[in-house]
Amino acid sequence: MLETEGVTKSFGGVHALRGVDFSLARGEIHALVGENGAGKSTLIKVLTGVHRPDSGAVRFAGAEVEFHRPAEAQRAGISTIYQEVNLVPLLSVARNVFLGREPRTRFGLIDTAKMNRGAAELVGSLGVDIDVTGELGRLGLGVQQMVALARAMSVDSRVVIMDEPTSSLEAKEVATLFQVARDLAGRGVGIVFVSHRLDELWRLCDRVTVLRDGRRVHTGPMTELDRVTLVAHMLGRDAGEVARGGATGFEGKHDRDREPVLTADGLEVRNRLHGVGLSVRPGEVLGLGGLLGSGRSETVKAVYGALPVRSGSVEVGGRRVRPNSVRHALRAGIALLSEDRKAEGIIPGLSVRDNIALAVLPRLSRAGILSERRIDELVDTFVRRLRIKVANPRQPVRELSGGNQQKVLIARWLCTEPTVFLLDEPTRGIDVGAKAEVQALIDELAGQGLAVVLVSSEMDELVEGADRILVLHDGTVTGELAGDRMTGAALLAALAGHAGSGEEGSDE
Amino acid sequence: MTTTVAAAPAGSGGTRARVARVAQRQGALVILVASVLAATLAFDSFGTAGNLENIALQASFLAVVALGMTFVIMSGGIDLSVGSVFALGGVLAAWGSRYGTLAALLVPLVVCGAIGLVQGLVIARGGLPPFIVTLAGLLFARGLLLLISDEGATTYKVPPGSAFRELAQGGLLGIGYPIWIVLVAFGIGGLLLRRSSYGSTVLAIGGQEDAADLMGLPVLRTKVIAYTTCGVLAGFGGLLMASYTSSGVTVLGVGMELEVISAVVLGGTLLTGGAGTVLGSLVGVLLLQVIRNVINQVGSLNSNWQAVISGTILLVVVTAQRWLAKVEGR
Amino acid sequence: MSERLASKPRSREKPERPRRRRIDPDWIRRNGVYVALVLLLAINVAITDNFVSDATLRLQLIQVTPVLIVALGMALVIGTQGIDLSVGAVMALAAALIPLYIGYGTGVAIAIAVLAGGVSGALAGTLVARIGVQPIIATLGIMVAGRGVANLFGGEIKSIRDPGMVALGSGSLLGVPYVVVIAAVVAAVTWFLVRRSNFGRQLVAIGGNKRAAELGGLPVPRVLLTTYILCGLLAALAGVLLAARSQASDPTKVGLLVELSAITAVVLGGTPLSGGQVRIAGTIAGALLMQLITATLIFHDIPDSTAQIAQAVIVVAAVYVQLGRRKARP
Amino acid sequence: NPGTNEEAAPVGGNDGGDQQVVKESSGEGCTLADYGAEKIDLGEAVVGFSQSEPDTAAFRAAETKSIRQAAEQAGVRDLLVTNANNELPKQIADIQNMLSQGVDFLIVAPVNSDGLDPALNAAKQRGVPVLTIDRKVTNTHCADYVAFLGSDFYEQGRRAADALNEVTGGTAKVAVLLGSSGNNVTEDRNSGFQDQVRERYSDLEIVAEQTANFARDEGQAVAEQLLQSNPDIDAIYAHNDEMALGAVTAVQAAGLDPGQDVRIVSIDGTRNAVQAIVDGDINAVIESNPRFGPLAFETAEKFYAGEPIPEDVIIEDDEYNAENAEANIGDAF
Ligand SMILES: Nc1ncnc2c1ncn2[C@@H]1O[C@H](COP(=O)(O)OP(=O)(O)OP(=O)(O)O)[C@@H](O)[C@H]1O
Ligand SMILES: Nc1ncnc2c1ncn2[C@@H]1O[C@H](COP(=O)(O)OP(=O)(O)OP(=O)(O)O)[C@@H](O)[C@H]1O
Ligand SMILES: [Mg+2]
Ligand SMILES: [Mg+2]
Repeated sequence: MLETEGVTKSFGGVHALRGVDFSLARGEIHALVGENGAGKSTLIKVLTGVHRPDSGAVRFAGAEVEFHRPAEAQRAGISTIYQEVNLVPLLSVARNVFLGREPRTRFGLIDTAKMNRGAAELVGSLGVDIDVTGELGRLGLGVQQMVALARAMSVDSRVVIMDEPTSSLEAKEVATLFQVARDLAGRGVGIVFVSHRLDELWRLCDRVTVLRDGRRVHTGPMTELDRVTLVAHMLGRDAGEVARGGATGFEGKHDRDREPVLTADGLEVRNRLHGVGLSVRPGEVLGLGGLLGSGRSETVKAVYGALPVRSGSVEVGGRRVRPNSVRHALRAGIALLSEDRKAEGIIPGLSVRDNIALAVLPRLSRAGILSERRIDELVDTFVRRLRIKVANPRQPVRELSGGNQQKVLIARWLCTEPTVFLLDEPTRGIDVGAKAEVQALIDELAGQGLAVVLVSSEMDELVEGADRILVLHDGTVTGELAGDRMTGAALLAALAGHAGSGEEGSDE
Repeated sequence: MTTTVAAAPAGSGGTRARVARVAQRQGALVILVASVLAATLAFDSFGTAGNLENIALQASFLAVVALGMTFVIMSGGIDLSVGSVFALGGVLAAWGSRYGTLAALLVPLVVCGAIGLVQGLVIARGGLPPFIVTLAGLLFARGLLLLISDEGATTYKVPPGSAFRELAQGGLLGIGYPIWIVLVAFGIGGLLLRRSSYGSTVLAIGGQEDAADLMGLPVLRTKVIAYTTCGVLAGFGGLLMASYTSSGVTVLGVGMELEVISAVVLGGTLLTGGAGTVLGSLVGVLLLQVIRNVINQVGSLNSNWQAVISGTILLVVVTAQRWLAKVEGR
Repeated sequence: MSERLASKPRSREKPERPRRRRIDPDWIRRNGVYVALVLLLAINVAITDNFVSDATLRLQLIQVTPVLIVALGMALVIGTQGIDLSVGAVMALAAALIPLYIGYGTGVAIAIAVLAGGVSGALAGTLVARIGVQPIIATLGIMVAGRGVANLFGGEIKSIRDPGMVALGSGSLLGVPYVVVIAAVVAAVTWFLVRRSNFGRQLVAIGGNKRAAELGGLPVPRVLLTTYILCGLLAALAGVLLAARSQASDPTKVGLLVELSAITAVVLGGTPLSGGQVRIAGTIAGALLMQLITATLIFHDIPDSTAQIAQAVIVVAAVYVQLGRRKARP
Repeated sequence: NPGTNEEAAPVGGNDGGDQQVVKESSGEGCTLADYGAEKIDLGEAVVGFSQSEPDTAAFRAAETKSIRQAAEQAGVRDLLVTNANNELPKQIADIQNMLSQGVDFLIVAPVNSDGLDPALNAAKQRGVPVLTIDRKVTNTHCADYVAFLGSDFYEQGRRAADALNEVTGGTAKVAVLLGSSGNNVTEDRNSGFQDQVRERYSDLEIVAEQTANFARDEGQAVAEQLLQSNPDIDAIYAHNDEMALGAVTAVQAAGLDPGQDVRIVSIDGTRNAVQAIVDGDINAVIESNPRFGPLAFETAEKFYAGEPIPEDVIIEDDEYNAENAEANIGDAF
């Protein structure tokens, strides 16, 4: 139904796509996978008129098409959820859902009541309970992704393209999303699905196309591939070589008998956190579990001083850290990798190099003058260590693929040589290879005595990576799992137990 | 099926957030009401019907221009040409009035609209920064004005008895037409912003232009319309002024763009776009006008002190506004 | 020049195939302002009498200094995604202070005048960085109040006869006028700040993504404050140089509309108003381009109306050359 | 047609030996009865003065000061002063504000000749007589305003041409520094000059006309450019003193001797410019007399006494040149 033939696209010197053939059938769910920077998002943007291919053709419903703008693709019946959530933060949720096709009254005016009702229904049917008249920007990324999904569902499309829709979603929401996708496919809608959470692919997709370095290297039914072969295709290595890796890159548990290096107590954030406390020992990985909006991101932000707290204390190494000051937190050795890469992480116009060195500039300068040589050395080290894929460290970071941007940010924080590293969704949008690398890195860092707080929506990551898991609900700590009790099932139960609001657990 | 998303501490948070938002957006209104009350108590001649109508009438010219500017700013742009276009509109109206009222109305609207259209096309299609394009527009409109008035030497007069004079000098129910016009225009503007897809698109573009584009909204068209409307409204403001003063004064509108922008921003519109209200801009214009009036009430104040005081008041108002927003927001 | 085209850094991993030898649009984009400058120079050499002389060149350099110095400060502010409308008023204030304190010696008077600019910049910086007022409105208030203060201090126009000031304005060092030397030093220092200093890197980062910079532990308020103070200091310096050159200070007229010229120079030079980048060499070329446009129009005795229209068209054309091919999409 | 009605106004005020001479007055007389205003006693009255431009310009400062002093002299109850900062809408608002504050008599220095209609109408409705000074409005005499007191800018332009002819010996290449575009002072001073040159002085060749917005630094910058592109310029006519003073610096910067190599003539009569004549940098200045205060209150008193007031009361403008500058510098403002 939607096809490309020999599509090539390059940006300056970067060949993002090289002669890619791709085809999507009616009613199929087609996975598109590949490493970071393999060209998935670029292919999607070519399909939907954001970019024009340098050469090659796009065919839709049998006819060759040339979309000049995303609007044209949409009008033709292709609806897309782009990778970086692309909604308007200052507008209400309802407006975001219906932008451009709002319900009208008899007088041609927008029927606000109907729009709000419609949005509430749609969002509600996805299991999200929010005030649809509130500003979208105030919601967490996960909720925003659900809103984007609601928007994509609200139109009758023949093709729905989802670029990493699950990256910020919790198991529950992922299940909802899958349900929606299957319903759509059942009605004959073709779906393109991109994800770095490979397990999801077998649960959902019919076929898969693997991209590597802008080339299509494999297309075939999902069931014919096992995980190892898929990864081997993605990385371009031998299956045998890949096979030894586990589900995650985590190896084992850490030494945890030392005194806590970070202790937070009674953190209060109006309407968000109610007396949250936690402590982490050097070398320990503390997991934070919880449902969407349960306050995990707030907790780490509050510890970092980036979210004003009304009361509560944070101590590092027995010393109280001045509250509500990022600079003091940093100086005390705390670092935070934020979940929202685009809004709170990268500085798009700056080079990769300057983005990495950002937090340690004063250290790399004497009398206010930067030592370019020392910056280069530092940057080179981390580019190699984290295997960041850049043409040149002076390339603007905005040109990197999502996963590589994430690595740049991790490098930024490692430069500060933290004693406590708060990681909010550190593997969000990172490919398998990189994900395993990041996970291994977390292990390694913990092994070197770093205290890590890990927020993740991926159950596996928490269970395998953490030494201990705190469960949050509605801004309070409602449980702790450690040792033998730390299994996927136990975690699920802990989450569900508090979320079911009186009902019999969940039907998962 | 159960709703398993941990809802944000909804209810209270939602309404609280909304209260905060209203306070922030309507901070200017709070300050306007306060200053009107204070001025009424302090000066006998302030609260008189005559004086208040004066304020409203004086504000109406600026308000018309501010309406167009509001949409442009909300779309994330800016229009520096409004002052010159305002003056040009006035001169064209006075010139046209000699050929009848219809000409007095149409000529300025068409020409000023065309200037806005060209600016909009260059900005939207060419992707040039609005600041520079409309700065050039400022020069262009002023140059055009000088060209049609012999380097400013000729001032066209609206012929005595022309119906065109009635437009700004007449009134209904004892209230000048310009005030009515402003009320209607802002009513329409408000509806357009809140209840039309054009308005949503403007806000979406201002909020996140690339997202608006990816959502398939007509970004180019909407921008072009915003600048064209702004040109038309600036020209219309000038036309009203020409009717009010019965002449096409060539020296008008210098620095007006900054006054209009500050009114719009005072009214709570974000200069970066994406948020704001039409009513806020009206409040902003009134606030500026009241400040000016109050300064005059003080009487024989040296003109330099007037500047110092009005600048200071502006700073105090925006500081107070920020403060309100912070207090309510936390 | 095409040599430079070819020698762009290649990626180490995969040497690119040599591209077709067409002018790279990206190259034009980066160097549009220089192209325009060279073009206009060439046109003048061809058609303007008495143009090719070192006296003419020197005159342009002298005349561009005030705008250039202001533009350099403005470039820094724009780099933080801000804007400073108060520069003209600050120039006037500095110029007004000179005659008042010249009795204490040239150096003292200059120091006080320049410091006053720093104070004004500190006020702007505080409003923007600590209170969170939108830069355009904060500096607009200061612009209005600042000119009032300048008038209060300065009173009527005063002539400056102090030999030190006169020498500063008309003397030269090895044939290069002092004012040009000073502008060159300021430009070099600013360039160094932007390219090589911790402060410059932080400034650009804040302009690129303020929230990310905050979370990165950058001293955002301090950097912003410093930036506005620098801009104020430079504007004041420009005011002092202008006063020295005209041997007078006229608080009503000095620096009128200089903010617009400075912003135009900065944008022509390729610094986007959306912040996150500062181009010093481009700013210099932008200021020179503006100066040359004005000079060309005077050389050919173009009447004001036509001159303004021509200026509008040239500015848009120059920015178009600069940005033309770039699609407005990220 | 000017039915001259020579009238020597008495010397007024204690404004430093300030002379006040009416050069001529013309037009039908307008009496209190014609105007239809109520008779009041100036001593009991609140008088409003709407100034057009900031008081930092020497001319405006002298004008405002003169009005203030004369008001004190006349012993009015109160004098309200507003300043329109050169904005017509602000002046309209200013006047309306003063009316609502209950002024009985208005002196207006109009921002512009046209466009004050709403303000004048409001004054008429309240029966408040209006006297305009230094710039005439195009409205109806004796209906919209009582009289105009001021200089004849066109005549100033003609006299500037005469002076330039005198100081250059009749042959010169002249550059003109124009005031701001769209300003009728610019217009009149330009056309008066042009007409006189065309009619009388065929050897004065105008080689360039550029605006310098009445500002000193712009006068300097423009003159520098003109001297560069037109090295044979040997005379400059500036529409005000400030631009002339800027031109002096420009001429010096070009390595020439102002007043000698390049003759300079301007209009205004500020102290700085007259001093420049004394110093030999400027050759002649046509005065534009700002001392309207005594004449204005004189006129008001006469008006309320029932005497007819002529439409135009043209104030005498002096001329400063090499012969008299040193002696008369005390009169400059
Ligand atoms: N606008 C652009 N300018 C320059 N290079 C770009 C641009 N967009 C993408 N690229 C480059 O194209 C390549 C493919 O990027 P793309 O975003 O398609 O990767 P992806 O497969 O979606 O990766 P991820 O899984 O990390 O999202 C990358 O090397 C990226 O740096
Ligand atoms: N239902 C909601 N209503 C309003 N704001 C919400 C809601 N849910 C989340 N938020 C906002 O979203 C941001 C992140 O939410 P929070 O920290 O609670 O989520 P989380 O547990 O980290 O989960 P995730 O980040 O995956 O959404 C916070 O700024 C919070 O204010
Ligand atoms: Mg991608
Ligand atoms: Mg989160």
